[in-house]
Amino acid sequence: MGDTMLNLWAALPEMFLAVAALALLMFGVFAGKDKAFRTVSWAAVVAMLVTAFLVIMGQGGPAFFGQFVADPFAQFCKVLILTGSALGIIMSIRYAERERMARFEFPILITLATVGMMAMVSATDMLSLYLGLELQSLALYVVAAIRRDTVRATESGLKYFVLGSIASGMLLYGMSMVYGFTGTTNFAVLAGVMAEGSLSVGTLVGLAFMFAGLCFKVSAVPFHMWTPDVYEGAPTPVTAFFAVAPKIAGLALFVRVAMGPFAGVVADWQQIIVLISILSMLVGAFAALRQENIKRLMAYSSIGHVGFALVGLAAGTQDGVQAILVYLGIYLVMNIGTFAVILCMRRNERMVEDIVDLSGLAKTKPMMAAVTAILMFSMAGIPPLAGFFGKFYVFKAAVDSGLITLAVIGLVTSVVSAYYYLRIIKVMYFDEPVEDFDRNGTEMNVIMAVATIVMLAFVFFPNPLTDSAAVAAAALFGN
Amino acid sequence: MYALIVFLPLIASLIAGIITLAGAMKSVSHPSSHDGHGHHHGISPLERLAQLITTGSVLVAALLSILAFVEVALNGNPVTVELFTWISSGDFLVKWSLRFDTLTCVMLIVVTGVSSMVHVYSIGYMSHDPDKPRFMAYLSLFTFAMLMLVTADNLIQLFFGWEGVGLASYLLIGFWYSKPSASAAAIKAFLVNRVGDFGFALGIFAVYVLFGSVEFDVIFANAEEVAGSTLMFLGMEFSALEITCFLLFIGAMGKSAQLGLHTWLPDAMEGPTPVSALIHAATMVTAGVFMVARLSPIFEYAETTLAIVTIVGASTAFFAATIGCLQNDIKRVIAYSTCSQLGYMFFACGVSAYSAGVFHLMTHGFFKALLFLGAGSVIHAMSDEQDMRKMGGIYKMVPLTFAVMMIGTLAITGVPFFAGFYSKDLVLESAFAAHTPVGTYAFWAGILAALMTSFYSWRLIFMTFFGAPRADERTMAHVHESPAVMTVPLVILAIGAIFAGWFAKDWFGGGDYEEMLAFWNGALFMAEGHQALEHAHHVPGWVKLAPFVAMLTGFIIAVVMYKLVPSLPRTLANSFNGLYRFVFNKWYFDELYHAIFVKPAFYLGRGFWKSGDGALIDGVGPDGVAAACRNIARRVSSMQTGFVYHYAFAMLIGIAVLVTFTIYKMG
Amino acid sequence: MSDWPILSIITFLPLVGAVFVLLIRGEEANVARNARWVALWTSGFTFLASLMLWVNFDNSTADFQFVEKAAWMPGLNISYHMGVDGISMLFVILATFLTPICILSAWEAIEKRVKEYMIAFLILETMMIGMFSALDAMLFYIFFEGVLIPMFIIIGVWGGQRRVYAAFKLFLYTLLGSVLMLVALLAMYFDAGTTDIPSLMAHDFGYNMQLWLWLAFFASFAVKVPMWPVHTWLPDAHVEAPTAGSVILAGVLLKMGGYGFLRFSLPMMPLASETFAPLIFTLSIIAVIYTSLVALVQSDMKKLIAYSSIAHMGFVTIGAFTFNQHGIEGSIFQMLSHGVVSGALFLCVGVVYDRMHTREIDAYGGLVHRMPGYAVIFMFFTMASVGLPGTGGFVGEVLVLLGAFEANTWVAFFAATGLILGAAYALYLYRRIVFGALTKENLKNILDMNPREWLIFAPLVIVVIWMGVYPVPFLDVLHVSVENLVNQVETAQAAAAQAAQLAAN
Amino acid sequence: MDIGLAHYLTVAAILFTLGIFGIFMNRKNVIIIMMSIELMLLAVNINFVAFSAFLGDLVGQVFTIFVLTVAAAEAAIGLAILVVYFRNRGTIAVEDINMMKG
Amino acid sequence: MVVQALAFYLFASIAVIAATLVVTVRNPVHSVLWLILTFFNAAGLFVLLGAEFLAMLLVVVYVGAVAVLFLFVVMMLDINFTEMREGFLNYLPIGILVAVALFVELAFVGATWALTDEKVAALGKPTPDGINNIEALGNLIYTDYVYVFQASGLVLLVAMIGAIVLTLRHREGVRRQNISEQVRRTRADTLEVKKVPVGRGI
Repeated sequence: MGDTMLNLWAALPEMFLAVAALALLMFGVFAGKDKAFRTVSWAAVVAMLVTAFLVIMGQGGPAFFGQFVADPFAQFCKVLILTGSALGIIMSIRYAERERMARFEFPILITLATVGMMAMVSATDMLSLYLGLELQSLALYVVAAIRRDTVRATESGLKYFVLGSIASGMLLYGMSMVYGFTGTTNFAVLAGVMAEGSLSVGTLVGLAFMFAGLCFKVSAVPFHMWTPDVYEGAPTPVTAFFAVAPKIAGLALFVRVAMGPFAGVVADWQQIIVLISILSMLVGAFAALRQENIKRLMAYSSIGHVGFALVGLAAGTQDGVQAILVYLGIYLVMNIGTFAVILCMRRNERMVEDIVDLSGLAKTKPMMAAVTAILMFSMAGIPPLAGFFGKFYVFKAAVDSGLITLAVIGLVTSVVSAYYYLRIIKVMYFDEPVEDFDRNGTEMNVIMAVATIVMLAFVFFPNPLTDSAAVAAAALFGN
Repeated sequence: MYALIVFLPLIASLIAGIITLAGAMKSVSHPSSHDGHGHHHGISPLERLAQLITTGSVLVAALLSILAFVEVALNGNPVTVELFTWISSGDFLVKWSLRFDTLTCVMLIVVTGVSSMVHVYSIGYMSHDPDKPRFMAYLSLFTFAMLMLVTADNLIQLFFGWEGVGLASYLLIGFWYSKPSASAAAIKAFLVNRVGDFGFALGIFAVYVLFGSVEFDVIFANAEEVAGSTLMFLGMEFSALEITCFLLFIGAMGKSAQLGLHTWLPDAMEGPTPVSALIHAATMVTAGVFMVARLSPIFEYAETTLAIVTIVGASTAFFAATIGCLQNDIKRVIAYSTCSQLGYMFFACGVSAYSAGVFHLMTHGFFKALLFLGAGSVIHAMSDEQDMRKMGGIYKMVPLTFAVMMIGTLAITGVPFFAGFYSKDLVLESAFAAHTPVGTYAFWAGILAALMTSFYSWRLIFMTFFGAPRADERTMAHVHESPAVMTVPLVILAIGAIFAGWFAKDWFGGGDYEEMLAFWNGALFMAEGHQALEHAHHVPGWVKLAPFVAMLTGFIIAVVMYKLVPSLPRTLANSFNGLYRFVFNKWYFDELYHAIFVKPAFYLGRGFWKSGDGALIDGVGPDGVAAACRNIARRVSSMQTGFVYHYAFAMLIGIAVLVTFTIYKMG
Repeated sequence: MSDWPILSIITFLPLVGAVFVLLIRGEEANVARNARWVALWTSGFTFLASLMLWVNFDNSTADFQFVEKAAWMPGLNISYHMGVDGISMLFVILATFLTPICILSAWEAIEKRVKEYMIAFLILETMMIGMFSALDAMLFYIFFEGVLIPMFIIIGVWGGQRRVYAAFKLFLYTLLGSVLMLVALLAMYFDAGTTDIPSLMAHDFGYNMQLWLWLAFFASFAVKVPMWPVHTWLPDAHVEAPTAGSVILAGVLLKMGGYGFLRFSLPMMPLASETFAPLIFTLSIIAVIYTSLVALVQSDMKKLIAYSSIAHMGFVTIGAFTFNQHGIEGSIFQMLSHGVVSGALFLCVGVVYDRMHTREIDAYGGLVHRMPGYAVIFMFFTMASVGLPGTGGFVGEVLVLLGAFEANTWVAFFAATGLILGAAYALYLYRRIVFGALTKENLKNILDMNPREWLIFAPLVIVVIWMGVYPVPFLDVLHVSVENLVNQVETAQAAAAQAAQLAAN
Repeated sequence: MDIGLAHYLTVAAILFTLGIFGIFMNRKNVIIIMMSIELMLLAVNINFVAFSAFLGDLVGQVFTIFVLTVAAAEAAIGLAILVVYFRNRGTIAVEDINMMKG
Repeated sequence: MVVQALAFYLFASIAVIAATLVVTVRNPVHSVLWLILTFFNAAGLFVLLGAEFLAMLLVVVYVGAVAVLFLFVVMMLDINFTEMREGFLNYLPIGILVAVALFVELAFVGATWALTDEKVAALGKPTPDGINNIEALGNLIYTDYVYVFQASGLVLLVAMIGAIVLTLRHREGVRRQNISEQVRRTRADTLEVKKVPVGRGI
């Protein structure tokens, strides 16, 4: 089965971005190497925006003989991914120049990783899924270690690579099992097989392996161990990028796999997701309590957020998918805003990363402190800020599916995690100021402002995001 | 007119209050404008104004009260003045309304009469005090609250007055706020009263539950109907009216300082003497008696409770008298005497001789106010000395005071034809005539109390006015008669103490029974078969004689001990040391309460706070959870070792668990 | 006029004010001054506007009034639905009434970061008003929890020594309760398909479900009220909060729990409420006695008043669960009067705290010599707190106790001990602070209240007396709504009893 | 006896397990871990090829081709990262790679 | 059949033994060499399964490229063979437990074919008749899987960029020949003639 059409138009955005990456690579090589960094970066941003435009305008539909689909679900996720990537690049420009990281390959690698992510969320075959995933992963391994002169960056790259490879191995092993026990790699066909109801142990074990691999990509417990180290070691803008785009792509892929071919057997894998979700939320909440490094804290925070998002997946319903998408949208903005703040933590021309470095920010930089506070309250999920609605959606989906215990555990962990978000606010507002930070870059201020406005305004205008998420979720369920 | 009686004092009080505040704030902000001493003697126009307004308004109220008495009691035209709705919630409707019936008017006379006298007296008595307007404001406030109490048309409004007088009492006892003992006494008074109010409030609720209303008219009209029903209270089934009346009586006990809840009254003597006269002798403390009388229509159906009232009243009469015999503080003697007299009133009510109780209330109001004010005059003369052991031999220096004190003593001891004679005899005869065991008990307790009353009253006179002066030279040199502003009220009250009994005895049952009923015009109710008052006239002769004999005996003992053989008291005290100490220390009530209520309250409070809130709730709750979270966090963080093989290990264990779980579920 | 979305205006007016304050720039002193004035005017206007609610309120209907409904999240069938009935309307006014007073009380006490302070208060006001007028459970929840944000900041930034601990305790404690409520809300939403409060009230939840829902809501409201044994956040929060924060906390925020019981637990889970009423009674009685005793031994005056608040709120919860009109009306009335009285008491503490910067009771004594005006005001509110007839506290207490007596005499009996204990700690406090000789050197030059402080207390005094002497206007607002509530509960309970009987036969 | 699918799967499982075992029992250096990963991938490939043969479907083999391709790319990047790490740290002993933890 | 079975057991056992040695020998160079042996035998298994092209690919890519790369890196880094450190054995029991458990489970899953399926899990021939393996694969890869093929190109590109970004260094101080510059050199650029007054010095 599977579609027999090539339908190149559907993949236009991906092709465009890939070609753009190649072109920029050429340009970079010939235009004097790293002097072209800034140009290449902005060009990559523009390319991503164009791609996003193409995604939105694109006609979509299946393509490449069942390997690829550009449905509203993919569109939704791609827009988020492209936004995340573009902002990641923008935030890195100034940083890279200051920290002698300004290598033109950097934006190109990000662009290629983005292509990989787009391929992931559009994949409708295990093979295309795998290739997309690896395209992304390989680029990310390199990006993590791109500050090759520092031990931390290279160590994080190494850890990321080693563990990522193991995860790939697991994913592949799972795929091979699923392939072997069902006879196909195509999602649509798989869904048909599942519908027949003859689910073998092999398929399920394969699915468990696949989930393990996917869990690694989204850093869900217990496949999360790389996250804090990589987040801490990687250059900050890279961490910012890691925290949003790949995570969104990974979760989208997770949803695509779980709710695509395996939607028919939700009951068989639901408990696995519930378990992983609970563990993620717990680790995300508790491990972060002791962190002093804000990047590391954000790592645990992201683990917790993944746990919350997985609650929506555990629901195994269309509402659940919609909830995840809403969650991801809000998560994207929240995290970008927060990392913009972290990137502004610069004192005497040096980056500082400890939470105590924020002391008394409310006095030295009141607006920035207010922005951070709003973002942190949002992260903690306090209404009326946007972060609350993400949680609301996923837990609503969970309760609707009868997963009350999960919802209770999740919300209780959110209280625990509220502590460390509050702690940041406490440091900024209640403690005495230390030295002021250096002046912020304009782009950072803009990003922070926009993120804050989104956090505040979501309560008034939730519909653009929720509606499009609804459309996207419906697409995944074929209606 | 009727409303004016009640509200004039309130208005006056507010004005005086504003004057007080203005004056106080001015003196604080301009401390240099006067020195401490100069201030004490001078009186500013504003202060004078406050005195005049308050005194004037209460005097007007007193005159109006007489008019009201004539109209309501003598002409038999009870009036109810409805003001406006106070509380309404479902069927629970409470109105502000003033009820004027005979009982109210009798009380009005007592309250406004004594109050106006005390107001006038205070102008003189407090002339050395810097806080004159404040004092006057409090007095007027008290008068207002007391008037609200006696004119209440429903139980809630009664409670308003009840608490209002409590507040005023609190303020006045603690008037000299710099004295820690005064503040402590004030709080004690308030709190002990609150204990009574606790019962009172529950009683009110029970009334509402039974009658669906707290209006007196509704209650009285339906009392008989409800009499048979039962009420579940604290898991036990009681006769409805018994338990209700019992609860209400607890309130009365608190306010009227009956046995058990009496401890505040002697301490209340920390207040200025006019306060003691007004509140702690003539009016407020009698509120309990008033309440029982007012609620006679329901008490009448509560036999057991009436018996309790009788027993409590009689016991108090006896018990307080014993203590009164040994006190050395002149005011405390009178205070215990008050306590004892209140006991009389209660057991009168307890045997359904409400009229007798109210009669004694009224006469007592006069002679006790007189005694207190006289004592105040003595204290004034003795340069604020209250210990009788440091007095003596001043009767010539303060003849008028001595005279009125003598009149008061004659009245309280029940010397024939003085006010107390009529009322006390009526009370005792009624008790006997009840022909019930409790009535008999009350009678004998009353006789004994009368004996002791006589003893301690004369003891007071002897110690204060006769014998060799025991005060120092300087004090003796200063002994002087009080100014007219103080003595005139004394004289007026003395007239009351002499003639009130004779004048009013027919209304209160001392004469014709039918005439009494006509006078009360239904304000008091006596059930069929409760004919103690009616039978009081037909008691054996020895019963009628007994009080007189007791009085005489008491007098003789007093003469012997304090006039003829001054060493006898000491000898007796030594030979009956245990008993002496027991009684001298007021039967150890204060110590007992301190040990079983006050100390445990603080101990428990501290325990709940430190161990309960601090160690247990916070320790297990928020702080404990927080510590547990930190602990978990430490463990979780320590799992993040930084070693890549540990991370891989975690992943592999994870996948192993997942696979095992999956296979387990499938198989 | 009636076409205006008056509730929205009242709710969001403070927010608009907050935005204005945010926009103030310039020299620090000017900013502070302008911020104060803008905040005062905004909250003043809001108060006046909220009076329109009362003026136009129809006492004869139990329906929600001033209803506004607009699409908000149509996908979820959640709408922006606002409205008030007799139960909630007065709380709105309580909030708008206390806010200007709080702002005024902070006029001089808050010297640093005035702008932020005013913004926090105005946002807080919006949240409070919104919470009381929300007719959609979701909207309610947003406002309910949103309150935490400004409160956290207020305590943490302008609080006392242990402000961090207190702020965290407040935040996390109440958040923990709230999230359980969120689960319950979601479960109700799942069951009823809507979050519309009137619809939820009409919806029949199964008995077992009611039990769970009730417990979840209880977790939230009990913490907010606060009930024993989840009360320990309150003394800490009160002690550390700045004066105005304590006022709002005691005055309005505690009422959110009581209001929640009346708005959610009773009408939506009547059977569970009946089942759990003994639990509520027990905890409330423990609260009344236990916290009163604890209050007795406090050495910190704010803490003492904080504990007294817990005891008073014990009356509120008792009243709410008597299921009769007296109890419930008493409960609401008690909340209103406690809101004013305890707020005023905290202001009283604030007056001396502003001068001496200590809350230790032992540091005071004999203030009456230097501060006669203060002594009068403090005495007045002490007596109101004690529940002296003629003050607002009395009416509420009497109605609650009456309702309790009708429901269960044990409850009334033990609750009434609060009358004694309440008087004990209140008078004891007053005695130690105001009475006695003036011996402390540093108190000898303390100044009496200034005109601004008089201005703060004047309306409070008036309201307390008004509520005590002529509470009819307040009670009239309640009657029909409370009657309706009682009927709802009774009907449900009767129906369940009947069903049980049928099943038994 | 016939050599069936199960035999190949078992071989693959053994190799996979050995790969796993090698990863966390190894303290010597990271390269061994990478080789272990290669073993895991090899196991996957054997799986795919065996299934492909069993199913009579070439997709498994196609998959294997790409796995091989990616594995090669992965090895290149992995070794590159390893080299830069070694340059910075002077060691690739597994025990030494723990700058960041907690 | 017997030959096939023997071949299978030969290849399989050698592969397994070699793989065991890969992870157990101390010397990394030896490890790489054992890895190569594993690959060779796996290629043998591939042949048995009828995947000739893949077998060749495995040898070429893995043995020829990957393993050599490993060897190269191992030698380049000149890692001194440290003794196994303390604590190694702490994890051995649980490690073995996890590994064995996992293996049992995987084997169980594989065995479900042999045990439960009625169809004999016999191996067929994936390559359609008439064309050889490589041709059949080519037909698939360049048509149905063109998307994946392109993507794999990008993956390799990323790998290339990555490797270059990470390892390529322009070392300071290394002199490189620049011919055009050398050619363009004139005398005037390099020589300056100064007049030096007598006896003064420069």
